[in-house]
Amino acid sequence: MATSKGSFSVEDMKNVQINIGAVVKEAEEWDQEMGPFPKPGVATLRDWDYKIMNRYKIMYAPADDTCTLCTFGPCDLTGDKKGACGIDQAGACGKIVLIACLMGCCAHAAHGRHLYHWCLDKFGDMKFDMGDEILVDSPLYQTIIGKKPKSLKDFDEGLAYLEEEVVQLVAATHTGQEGYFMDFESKALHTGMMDDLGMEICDLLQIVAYDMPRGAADAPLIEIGMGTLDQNKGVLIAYGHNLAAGAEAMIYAEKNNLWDKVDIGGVCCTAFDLTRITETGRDSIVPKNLGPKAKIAGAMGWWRKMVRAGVMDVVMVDEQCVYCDVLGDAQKRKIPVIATTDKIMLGLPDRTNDSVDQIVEDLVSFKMPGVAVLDPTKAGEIGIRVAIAVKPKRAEAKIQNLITEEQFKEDIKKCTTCNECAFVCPPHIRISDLIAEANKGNLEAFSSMYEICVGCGRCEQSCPQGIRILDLFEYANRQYIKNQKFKMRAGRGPARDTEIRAVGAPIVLGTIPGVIALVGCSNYPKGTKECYDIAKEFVDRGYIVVTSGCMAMDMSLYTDADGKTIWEQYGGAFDGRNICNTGSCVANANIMGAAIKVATIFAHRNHRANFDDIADYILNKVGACGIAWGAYSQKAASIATGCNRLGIPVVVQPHSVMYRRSFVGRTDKPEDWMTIDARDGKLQQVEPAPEAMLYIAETKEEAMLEMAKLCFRPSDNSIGRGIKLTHYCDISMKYFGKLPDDWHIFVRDVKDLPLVYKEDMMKTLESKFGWKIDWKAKKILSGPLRPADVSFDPTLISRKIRTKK
Amino acid sequence: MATSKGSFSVEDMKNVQINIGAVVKEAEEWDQEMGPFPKPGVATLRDWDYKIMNRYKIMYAPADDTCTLCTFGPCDLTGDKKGACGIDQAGACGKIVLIACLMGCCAHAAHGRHLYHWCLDKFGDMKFDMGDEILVDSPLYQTIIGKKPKSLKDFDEGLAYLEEEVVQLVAATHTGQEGYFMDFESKALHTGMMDDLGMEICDLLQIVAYDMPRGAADAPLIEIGMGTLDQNKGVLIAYGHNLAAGAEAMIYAEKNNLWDKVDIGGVCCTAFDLTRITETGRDSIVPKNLGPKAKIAGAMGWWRKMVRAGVMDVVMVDEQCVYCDVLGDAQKRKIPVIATTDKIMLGLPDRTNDSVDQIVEDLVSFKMPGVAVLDPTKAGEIGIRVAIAVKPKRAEAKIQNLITEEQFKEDIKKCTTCNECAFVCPPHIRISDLIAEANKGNLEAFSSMYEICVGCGRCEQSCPQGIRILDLFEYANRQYIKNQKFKMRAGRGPARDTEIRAVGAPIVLGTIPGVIALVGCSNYPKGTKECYDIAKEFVDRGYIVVTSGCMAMDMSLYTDADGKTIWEQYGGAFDGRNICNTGSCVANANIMGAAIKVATIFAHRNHRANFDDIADYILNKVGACGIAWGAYSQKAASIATGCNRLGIPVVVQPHSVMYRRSFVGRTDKPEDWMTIDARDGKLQQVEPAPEAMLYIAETKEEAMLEMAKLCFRPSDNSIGRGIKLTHYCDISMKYFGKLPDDWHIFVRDVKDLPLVYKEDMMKTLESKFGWKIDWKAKKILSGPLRPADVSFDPTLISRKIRTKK
Amino acid sequence: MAAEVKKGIDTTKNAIPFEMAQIPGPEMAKTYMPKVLGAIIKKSKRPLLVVGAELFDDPIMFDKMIEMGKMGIPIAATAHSVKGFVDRGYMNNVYQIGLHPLTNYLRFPDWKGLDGQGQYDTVIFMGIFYKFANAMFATLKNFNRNVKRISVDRYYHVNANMTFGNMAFTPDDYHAAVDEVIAAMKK
Amino acid sequence: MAAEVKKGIDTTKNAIPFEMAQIPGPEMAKTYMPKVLGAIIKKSKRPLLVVGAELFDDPIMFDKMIEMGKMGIPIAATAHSVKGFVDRGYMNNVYQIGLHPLTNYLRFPDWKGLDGQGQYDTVIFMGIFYKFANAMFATLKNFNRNVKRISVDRYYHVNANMTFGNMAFTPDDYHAAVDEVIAAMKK
Ligand code: SF4
Ligand code: SF4
Ligand code: SF4
Ligand code: SF4
Ligand code: SF4
Ligand code: SF4
Ligand code: SF4
Ligand code: SF4
Repeated sequence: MATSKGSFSVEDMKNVQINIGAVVKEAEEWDQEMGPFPKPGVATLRDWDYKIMNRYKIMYAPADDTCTLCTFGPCDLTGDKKGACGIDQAGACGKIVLIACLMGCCAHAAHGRHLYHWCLDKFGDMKFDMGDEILVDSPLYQTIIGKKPKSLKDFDEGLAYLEEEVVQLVAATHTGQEGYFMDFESKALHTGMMDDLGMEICDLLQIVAYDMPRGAADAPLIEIGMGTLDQNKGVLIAYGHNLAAGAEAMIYAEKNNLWDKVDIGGVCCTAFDLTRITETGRDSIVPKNLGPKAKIAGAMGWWRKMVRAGVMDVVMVDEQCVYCDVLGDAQKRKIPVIATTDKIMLGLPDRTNDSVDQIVEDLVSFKMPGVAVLDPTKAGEIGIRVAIAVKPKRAEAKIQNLITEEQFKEDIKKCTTCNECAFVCPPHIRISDLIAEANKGNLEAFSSMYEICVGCGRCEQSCPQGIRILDLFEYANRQYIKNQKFKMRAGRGPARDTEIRAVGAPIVLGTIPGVIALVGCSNYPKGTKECYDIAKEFVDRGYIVVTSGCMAMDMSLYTDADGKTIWEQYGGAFDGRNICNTGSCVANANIMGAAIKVATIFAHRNHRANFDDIADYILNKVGACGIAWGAYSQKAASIATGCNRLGIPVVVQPHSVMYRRSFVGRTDKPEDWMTIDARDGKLQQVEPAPEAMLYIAETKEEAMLEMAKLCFRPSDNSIGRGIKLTHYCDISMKYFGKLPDDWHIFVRDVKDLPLVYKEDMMKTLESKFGWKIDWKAKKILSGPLRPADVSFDPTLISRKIRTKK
Repeated sequence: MATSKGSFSVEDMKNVQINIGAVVKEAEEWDQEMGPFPKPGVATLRDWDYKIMNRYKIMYAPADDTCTLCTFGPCDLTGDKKGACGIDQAGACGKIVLIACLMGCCAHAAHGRHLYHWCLDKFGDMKFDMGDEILVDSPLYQTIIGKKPKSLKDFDEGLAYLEEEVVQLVAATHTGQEGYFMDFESKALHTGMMDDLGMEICDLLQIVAYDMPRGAADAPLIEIGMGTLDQNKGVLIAYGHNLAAGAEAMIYAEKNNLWDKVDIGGVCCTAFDLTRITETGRDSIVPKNLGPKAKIAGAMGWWRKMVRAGVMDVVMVDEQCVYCDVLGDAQKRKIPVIATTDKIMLGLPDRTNDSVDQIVEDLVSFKMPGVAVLDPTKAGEIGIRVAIAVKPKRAEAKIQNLITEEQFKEDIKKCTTCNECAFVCPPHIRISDLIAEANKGNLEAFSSMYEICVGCGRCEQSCPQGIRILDLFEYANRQYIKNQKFKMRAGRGPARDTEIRAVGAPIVLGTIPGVIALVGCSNYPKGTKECYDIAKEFVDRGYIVVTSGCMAMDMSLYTDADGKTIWEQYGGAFDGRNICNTGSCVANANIMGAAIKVATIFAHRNHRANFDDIADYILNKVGACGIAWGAYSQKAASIATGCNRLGIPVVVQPHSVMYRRSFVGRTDKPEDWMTIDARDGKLQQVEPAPEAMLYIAETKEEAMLEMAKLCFRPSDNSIGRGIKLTHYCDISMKYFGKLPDDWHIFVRDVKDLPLVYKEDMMKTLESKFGWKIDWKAKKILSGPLRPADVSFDPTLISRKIRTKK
Repeated sequence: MAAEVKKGIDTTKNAIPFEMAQIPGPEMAKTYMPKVLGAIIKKSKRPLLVVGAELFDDPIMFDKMIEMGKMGIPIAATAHSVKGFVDRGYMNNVYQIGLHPLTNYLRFPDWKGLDGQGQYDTVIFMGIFYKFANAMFATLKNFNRNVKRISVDRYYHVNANMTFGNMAFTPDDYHAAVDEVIAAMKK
Repeated sequence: MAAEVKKGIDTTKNAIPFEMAQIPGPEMAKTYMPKVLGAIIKKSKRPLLVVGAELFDDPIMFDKMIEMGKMGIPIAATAHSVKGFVDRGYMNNVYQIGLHPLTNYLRFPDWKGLDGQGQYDTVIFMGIFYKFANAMFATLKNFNRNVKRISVDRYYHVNANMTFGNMAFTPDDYHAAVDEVIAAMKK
């Protein structure tokens, strides 16, 4: 914004790039040539998208039959009628999908842009350095942009590119722009890729600026749970996704030696990022080993339960996944609210430029229920000071946080079993049954349903008797809440290059049966425990299990017979039979990054500006599968879509039908599974592996079976295929009581067969499927879709064919 | 993307700004200091927004009672219930409003970004020069950014800023972000301002690059109407908003002397911009006086009628306001389609890198119904060559474009008067009545309704008898279509500084009764003629009337008794009793720019980075009012919102309830109308002027009355107030048969009273309203809300108070 | 027809929004017989009859509205419909106001009404462009549920509390139904 | 209750989506009596019974489904519901498939069915998580209207063609209604 005074000509110095006040840039050292698609535009990768979509059919489940987006509306689109603008139901669904992905993508990108400004403000420009063990330090950035950032400031280019693309993409949703559903979806896939980029920028910025763990398998164990918040101190909750203000609060507490007076708990991803701060310390700005002093209060789904449990004295919200009624809920309980970013202002007065003393006074005296303070440092100081000062005031005010036994009994007597509440409960809890049990003196039903309840609060609003249902839950679980104290591993950040080197071959050949990523939010169909169950199933089976976000938190609330959480049961490496917490939601980028790194570090693929090539590699060779079992937000939709463009399939829970769109293959159509053999360009039908890109599972059992299946890849060698088939069949036997119906299509050779089932399977192949078997030689003579062939090099991209010279 | 090679330090040269390869920047010469708000962020102008919203109450008309945006949904929000995310109905509506505004804003911004790349590609960087008569050459840019662009390349900074803001704003719509309706609306207002900026950048870029008229009151008259397309030539239709490909087609036709073989017609805003090309000529790149060789086929509402009328041979779509079923409609009639931007791909194969010959061959032989060609030059050449070559092929193919008399009669016999069609017709045409008349041999009903029909096509889809209703319309209007040939003035661009100087005082004092802007789309409640009626009413009354977009086109289809269109009846200056066509939709920025220029040129306000000050000036002193009588798109919503943030009220048609949100004042609450007198800081209640910011009118009569009222401003002097009151009362008498009920609240003094009504009014003031009158002196002794006081200096911003030193 | 009138016109059929796609959510209007509506209007303490410009398309409705007006129900004449009253010389309790600002006032409990006597408890819509009336009903439905929303228009008004079924294509029945409403109000 | 069973359970009441806010648009399911549904299922040429994991919550339903299966209607067992059939030793015409891929197949006219004999003309949903079933019905409703959508679940399924009203809180009536469907199919 400074006006330029001098006059200076650089017309002839084409290769000089100068940023005022920035560090001088060195020539880039990179052994890779620039790939074909640096900074791809909206239609640049459309060919790749159509390859995905031609195989994985776009399937819509419209949530609305009408459209109300413009003044011609509402238009009835039922059964593919067209609206006034000429759009049909598929197009309208595609548009909503694109909008949802954009919302998700922008949530991360805007977070990244905020972090960018904030980190440069606070720390100045810094060398971008992920340490010696992570040399492929920004895999998505490099794959998409074609450049290597050298300092934090360089990320501006990626952000600006992303922002330009977003505006183009939002524009396409305007009435009278894009009209064809597959082009909406191609744009959604582009948005998903932009989201990948935005998330990576977020996480890399904060890892470097706050010196977070750089791929530490042994990241510290952190306290998690409502019971960890010391009620003898002032409790400050930092709620959201952007660590800036929460970190400042921690720094203030540390520098002023206030930890004996204040406890800081994080909710949602902010919790993760606060606990990741300064592994080794950058004392001058951020004190050493600060992170583990914060606690993880819990995931998004626990928010309203926390409020009802009365565990906090002040709440500082930043951005994303913050319930919109936070202010009302807090005000009722005299919990001051501090809004710290312009994304969530909640109608609060903007006090950024007022004095800290005055603001603290106004909040502590309850003169105002909350303030917006957009300066993180100021907000952090206010948060701590208010937490400490308001604690006694809240005690004086005798706020009735918790209902009494009498109130509980009164309330449960009022229930008329009208079941209005059941009609709105997402996990279909029969609340009147719980109440009936309670009326008999039995609180067990209320207890066992506590973790099933997603805390949406819709029941209370619909109850004609005004029964405080969430308070009933709290009452019945008071002891549990006090005891909710567990340990989980802090977010470790990306996979190290060495880890990738070790697991690359086993993954591609299939001897590590797969990489399972459990990510996302807290809208579970059947409660938090399923997170633990799913994770445990796969880690026990030797899969590489990675996780992030709310699902990582929720799986931490359970222990084995020895009282150990999953984090205490297993190591934290990126390896089989390990479980890595990569970090907050933006750290999901590290999971995609790991897939890219398999291609580039293990297989020596050039990833620079070469997105489709890498995605093609992953789709055909990297047996990875994501699951978002509590997927709630548009971020989840865009993350899944970003995974899909990169060739990674994702399984979601049944509520995810609200995303409208899924991608499922037709295994009955051989032509959909024709794959190029890069050795000679010949087409080869392959088994449907993976058979879907976005799969909606009805139950966790179905999800687990499908995940095992989605880890198959055409590149599996026989040992690998056998291992994968074993797990696929084992899971089916365990939960379905039978072998899956389609196991045979994954068999190319006797060697592919799982040992335990081998004999039976061979008989079945002959008797049921008509395969020819040489029983003496124990060989399959005919039957399989294709022969086992280790050097088969599957690809969907014709430029990958190795032409003979 | 060039990698930097050298090493060069400029750490110490803080004020140097260098762009590689760009022109060297001179020190800026600007007599204005940087204002308080350069590049305002999402919350920077929130105080101003709250001032607007505290006076003009946000009113929602929810189009849906439920929300389906995330996996917790659908949530029932009826009657302010909260969704699972805690949002209430007001918040949910605010979110939809913000999303709609973002769609609109991004449509323009993305268009601007495309033009930016395209113009720099085609023309290289150019001096940004609006000519000697427009020195305030980028009023919105300067007001918002605080800088003056010197060359086209400088606009990159504005675009990048806009793009960054957009991502922040989209992020706020994510579930779990902003929760409070007023903050959604503050963000929507910010989006509206971003839209203003984007539109201005679009128009300025193209004006300079294509040498369009720079505020020419005498811009040439252009042919408009379906009848102007010469059916003896190949007819190429350029449809959309982005002139790039259409302009290339024109250049190709000109350079190859093909005008005797081809006719180019534009639909929607592309039509305007094509006809604005090269006033004076930049022969080497764009031939001289090219614009008027193109014709304006018609506005958006005529599209489907054009298709049915069979007036085109090929259609080239670019972006925005393109019906999604264009490909299907065209294919049925063997009209090849060329998609030219990545915003609208329609599932067509991307042939950008194929040879022109091959593509032309494929289209002319109908081998493919359409192609995407994202290179405007290539697309332009293909468009022309296909138009010429396909004409005879289409004739050979004997496409039945028009139904026969027999078919007409057959169809009308099939009607069962089930009225399914009437249930879906936006302007509620009783189609079965028209058919009944036609069955009696009378086509008049079909003719008179032709201009009422908005061409949405919903009737045909719902007709159980499969009656081709739009074809019936075409049949009954065949002669009219042939004769639809009119003249309209080409878009003149911004108001000149000299014009502003001349009208500044009359506007602010009220002696020019107001500036009326008729803008936007073609979803009229009662047909195109109302555009003409409204424009004529105000231009006749001496208002400054400006117009743009579809409304400007539609008002051109009517003539007076002498056969003159409105453009032939009146001059094209920015002055009373004149009508300016400012240009396409993006040229709307020039209308807002004119308002800013009144503040800065006439009143010498510093506008640099001083948005709220300027908006405050306009709100209190510039009697301007917009009307979007056919408002259809999200762009219309964001343009209106942008006007509102700048203090300009807008009237919209009843279908606009789909926008959900409006701003209306409560004239019954004196506290809402307290205004600061900048002379001394005292608060003064003022008359509600303007009384609303976004007003929905039921009929054109109500709209006109309201527009006259919305031109009142506290700053009017007595002569001006008298003139405004005269028109307000006259319109009421003319269409309502009585004086309005609230005329008296605008009377401060006898001198304010309209001459014709003076005596009666004085009596009424005394008898009905109890004012004290000195009948001898003809003076009002008491009664008015406030005294007439020419030096009253109304403001809502306390920093404007002139403190005594 | 005569027989029908005796039994009363059945206004409870055809609960189909006149703009068919207007399906807002779980709460949708019930249809009622004319005499029920008449009785409810009669019983209300502060009713307001809100009429729009579609009356010009069926001018006999002006007379019926004037008949209601004469029974003491104030009339808000929206758009330019007041002209119809001026032309008929009935301006007794007729107020000229746009539907949009009127609805804005109606949603605030503290509004004093067109006559300064206080907020209304019941609004009766009639002769207003369907989509506009529907939307203004939606505003009241969601933001001021203390005002009862009645439609005596020829349409099924999904966002009202009480409405006729759709009668847009049976004008005679519709006129008879309105007469029944008026008759019931007189009882 | 006995008397009720004689007359037949009234399954046409309570046309309220089990997730109340699921109001998709102008086209919403009609409710039918059990015997009508039974007759329609019986008459259909290629019916497919699609059952989900909620059967585990009310295991008697497995037996009823097996009864239907024994009448020759093939059963698609979604999620892990096949376990219920395995445990009961009935696997005759039971196919294990996810509801999601199944619906994907159902929307393509060229699909050959689970038995390779061709696309189905009728699907009957039962025991599936409400929101999921509702959404898959929406897919078929909008993208393959040739498949008739029937629900014999305890919910009002708004996106079906034919459904019961909501019976989620009256399990005895519901069981009786399903028995009536089976009885009608046997006629
Ligand atoms: S965007 Fe299209 S489908 Fe939606 S309301 Fe507008 S015209 Fe109808
Ligand atoms: S708060 Fe819990 S019990 Fe209540 S509706 Fe939501 S999920 Fe069900
Ligand atoms: S809504 Fe209230 S009264 Fe009705 S069943 Fe639920 S808790 Fe009981
Ligand atoms: S996992 Fe989902 S709900 Fe949890 S914090 Fe991340 S985005 Fe929010
Ligand atoms: S965004 Fe909120 S209101 Fe909408 S569906 Fe999700 S939880 Fe419900
Ligand atoms: S095309 Fe014309 S007649 Fe048909 S529904 Fe639309 S506006 Fe009415
Ligand atoms: S829908 Fe068709 S048959 Fe019915 S009234 Fe309209 S034109 Fe006649
Ligand atoms: S005025 Fe409206 S419809 Fe017409 S071209 Fe512009 S944005 Fe499109």
